[in-house]
Amino acid sequence: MYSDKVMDHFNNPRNVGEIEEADGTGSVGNPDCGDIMKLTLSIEDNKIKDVKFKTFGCGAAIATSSMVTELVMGKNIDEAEDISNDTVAEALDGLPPVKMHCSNLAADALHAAIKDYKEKNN
Amino acid sequence: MYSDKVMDHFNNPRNVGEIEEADGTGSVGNPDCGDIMKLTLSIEDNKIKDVKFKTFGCGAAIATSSMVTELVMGKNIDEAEDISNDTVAEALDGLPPVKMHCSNLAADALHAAIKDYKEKNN
Amino acid sequence: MDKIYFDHNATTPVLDEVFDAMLPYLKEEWGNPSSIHWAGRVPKKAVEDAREKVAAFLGCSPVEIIFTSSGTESDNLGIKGLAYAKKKKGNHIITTKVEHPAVLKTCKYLEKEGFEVTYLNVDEEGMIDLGDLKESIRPETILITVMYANNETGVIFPVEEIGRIAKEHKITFHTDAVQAAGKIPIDTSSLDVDLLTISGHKLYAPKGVGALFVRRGTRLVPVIHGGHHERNRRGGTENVAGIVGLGTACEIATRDMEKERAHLEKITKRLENGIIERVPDIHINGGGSPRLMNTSNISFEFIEGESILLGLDMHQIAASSGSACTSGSLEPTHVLLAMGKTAELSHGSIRFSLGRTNTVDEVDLLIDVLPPIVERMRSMSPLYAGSNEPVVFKR
Amino acid sequence: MDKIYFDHNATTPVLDEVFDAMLPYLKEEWGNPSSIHWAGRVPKKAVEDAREKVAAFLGCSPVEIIFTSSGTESDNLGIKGLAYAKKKKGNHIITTKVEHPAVLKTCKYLEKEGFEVTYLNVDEEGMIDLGDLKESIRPETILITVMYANNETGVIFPVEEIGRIAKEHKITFHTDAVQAAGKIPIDTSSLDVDLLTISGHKLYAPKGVGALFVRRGTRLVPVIHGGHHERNRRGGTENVAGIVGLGTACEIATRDMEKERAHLEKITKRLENGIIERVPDIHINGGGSPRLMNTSNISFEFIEGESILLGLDMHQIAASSGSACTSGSLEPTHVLLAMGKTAELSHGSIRFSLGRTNTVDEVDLLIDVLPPIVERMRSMSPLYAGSNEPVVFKR
Ligand SMILES: Cc1ncc(COP(=O)(O)O)c(C=O)c1O
Ligand SMILES: Cc1ncc(COP(=O)(O)O)c(C=O)c1O
Repeated sequence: MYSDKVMDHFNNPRNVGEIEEADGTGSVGNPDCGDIMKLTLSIEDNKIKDVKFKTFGCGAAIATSSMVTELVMGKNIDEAEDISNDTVAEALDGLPPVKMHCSNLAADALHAAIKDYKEKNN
Repeated sequence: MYSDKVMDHFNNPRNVGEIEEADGTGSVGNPDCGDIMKLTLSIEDNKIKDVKFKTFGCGAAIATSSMVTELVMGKNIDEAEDISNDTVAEALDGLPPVKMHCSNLAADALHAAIKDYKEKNN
Repeated sequence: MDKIYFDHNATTPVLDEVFDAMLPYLKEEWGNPSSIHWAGRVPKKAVEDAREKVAAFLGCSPVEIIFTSSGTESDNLGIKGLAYAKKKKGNHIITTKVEHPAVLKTCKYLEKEGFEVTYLNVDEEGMIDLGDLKESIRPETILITVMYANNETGVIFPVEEIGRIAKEHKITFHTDAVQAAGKIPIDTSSLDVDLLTISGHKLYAPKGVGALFVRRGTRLVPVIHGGHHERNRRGGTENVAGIVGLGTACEIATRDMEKERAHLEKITKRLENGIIERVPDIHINGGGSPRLMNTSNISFEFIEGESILLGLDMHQIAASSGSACTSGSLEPTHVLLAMGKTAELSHGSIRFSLGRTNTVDEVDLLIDVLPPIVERMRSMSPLYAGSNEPVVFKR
Repeated sequence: MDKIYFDHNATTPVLDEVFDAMLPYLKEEWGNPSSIHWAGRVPKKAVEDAREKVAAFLGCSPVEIIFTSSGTESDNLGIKGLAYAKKKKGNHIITTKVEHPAVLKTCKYLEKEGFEVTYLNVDEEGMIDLGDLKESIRPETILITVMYANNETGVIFPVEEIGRIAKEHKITFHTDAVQAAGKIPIDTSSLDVDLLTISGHKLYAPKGVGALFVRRGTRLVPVIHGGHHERNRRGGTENVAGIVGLGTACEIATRDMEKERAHLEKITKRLENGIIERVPDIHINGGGSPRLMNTSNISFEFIEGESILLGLDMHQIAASSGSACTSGSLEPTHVLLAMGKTAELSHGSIRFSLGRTNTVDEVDLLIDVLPPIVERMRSMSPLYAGSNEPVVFKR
């Protein structure tokens, strides 16, 4: 069902956890759909210094969370904002069709965290 | 599908043919149903001296025709009148259910022939 | 004495190649294709591979194939599914008098449910008239369902033209291709057909599996409601082994069709011509129409079909008959009656339908044993001219 | 590493004995049971023998058995067939919220067609209330359809009492016994049930075959219209091999049931108790109700079912989940939601359903590997209490 890349990220998820006193926090999803992601950022000079996630969800949800942290680590905010859910799915060599919409929220969590950071620093 | 007895009568039908100048003739059935029987009798002193049949129809129709001629040969008319389609089917060790009504007309042909005889001799 | 089977339009053997392909799915790969764990993976892939093979066979995309349990179910889904989906647009359906019961009984049912059905006549050669078809079209016509080839006579209908007419009038076109599939090429990509039925056991796959081609964009109300199988259009855990069998059979049919056609054409012609030469008072039903090259339907005057079949059965030869006595109904075959044949001739019809393993020798044996059987039955028949006083019925 | 299968409510392997019985009908005996010649005789007898075996298994007469292509089709035929046959008498149907989609989707469809359906609630243990049932009966109620045992939780419904209530009110009673069949004894002769569904692939027969018990005198409108098969109630050439497989599986189930029940009860208890002992924050769904002895449905707080299944799959262990992500739908299982569980708990449920070949060793392996998987998933969960700042959603 899942690509090898998805299974790799599911089995060895990168950057699990929560950054204490994060510069930005994004929580998306809801329990009815079975996917909840919380992403925390540490940002310095507009650059993402650190990123961590916690996810309640299926294999795709966990893998996309892990993948998005890998994609944005070290990027500056503008670049990170360009990342979409599709970018994440592509980076994982695709997701099963049924997962494309419901479990592919990691970029949303990222954007929510960046928004949170911007609001705090306005 | 058919009992051995039916197949025996189908393969070796008894008394096939037509009695010329028959004392009684009975024709029953109709082509829509796919079964037509013609039975001819030669009668002396109220006794069936000879009986012959011709039948257009399926295996059951041919076997019942043959069987009824065997059953009545030598019988007197009263006895012959007691023979029903069920008697014929039983004598053949039964017929498939679907054949019980459509192809089991031989006794009807017999009764028609007896009736014909009685009318002629009244 | 070897058994001889001339009844391939009734059913076909499962080819060894087909059986071999199915085997794993009755043994180690028994998982449910809906399962996400290891047990489901191989069966799921097998179903999708089979879908690709069926799609290749019919010239369509795999998403246009729905697997069902039979040709009958496919016909029901195609016809009822479309009728209910379009009932707001209209309630009129056009079909023919010579369809298989899977279509006719479905249409009869829809009549009870408020639909109106036109049953097109056929001529004495079993062919419909396209003029009739056009005239029967109404503004409220939502569906035309006309078979690709007739199961009893083998007559091939002009589905290309029918499709063109249907398309012109924006009417959905379903065709029951159960008998055509595997015998003549079918290409949905060049036909204006929206729904097309095939059945496994008529093309060397097992019984219990069929498929329906559903052109993209054609909406159907399911006939069997349930889980998310077959893109929500047919509930029920998939008959994986059967589906794999159908896929493999379609692959083989694609591969072997040309060779088989030539062979079947040759031996079927030999059979028909042999009978014509040796048995008087017969009629080749549909002989004046384009026919499937494997089917020869012959009426023998004065005698009844089942009794001929029983005679052939003594020689271990299997064929079938339009006789009511062989069908569980009380009516002789509606197909020959629709062609204007009398009840006697309908009752007295035999269908020989040949298949890939039949040989010239088998055909020659038939031609030898059949004439005396017919002769014997005629000698017993009260309708036969040789009879003293043939029975004549008023109609 | 050996594969371990704890998903027998999804499907079961085909037993060797069953396969061996089917084999001839995929090989030399491929004839059509409707054929009157030699090729049809053995298949026809095989279908009728199978019918007798299924009838013996269910305590009824062979004429009361209709073969279909699946449990789903049987449910459709029982429910729609009865509803349409009785629609002049009334338009109200009673069912439960926890039926299989084969029943629920059929009822939803009938609602669109003008029928009214009452969906009975279940309590937090997955059990219906007979008082509710009685209160929901109306003069126009024509059908009660309540499953024998639930596929997700294993909860066994009081079909005896339901039957009695139905009979008192002269209402037809259908029960979906797909999960009960083969696990607990079913005896239609002592139950007031009119229609009862079983499915082959849940009791060690192949996929693609099911049956419907139809008590004598119960009128049904066919769902699949066609030829004279199954006493005019289900058209389509019979899946002979599948039917033979179902017959043999029923014979084996009758023979082995007592022994298997004891074995399954023992190992399923061991599994459930083992998990209870080793994993905190879990819920045994339906644990307070009578349950099938092979089914244990457990919700793991804070985590989602599919991810647990993937973790188990790494160990080649197969089970299933009420997670939406495993079903092709977007909703978590309706069964647990109906029991009042939160969406999280429904998403986080795993169903272990054991079968005849499972062993104590397999159970012990599961009990060893499961706790670390749960622990790992929880450590990643934003809902877990161990989390700094657990996410709380307003509902
Ligand atoms: C309770 C119940 N009813 C009906 C079905 C459907 O049976 P089938 O898979 O044979 O269509 C199933 C299984 O999926 C089931 O568990
Ligand atoms: C033309 C035609 N349509 C439909 C069917 C029904 O197919 P099945 O036997 O798979 O139900 C048949 C065969 O019986 C057929 O010949």
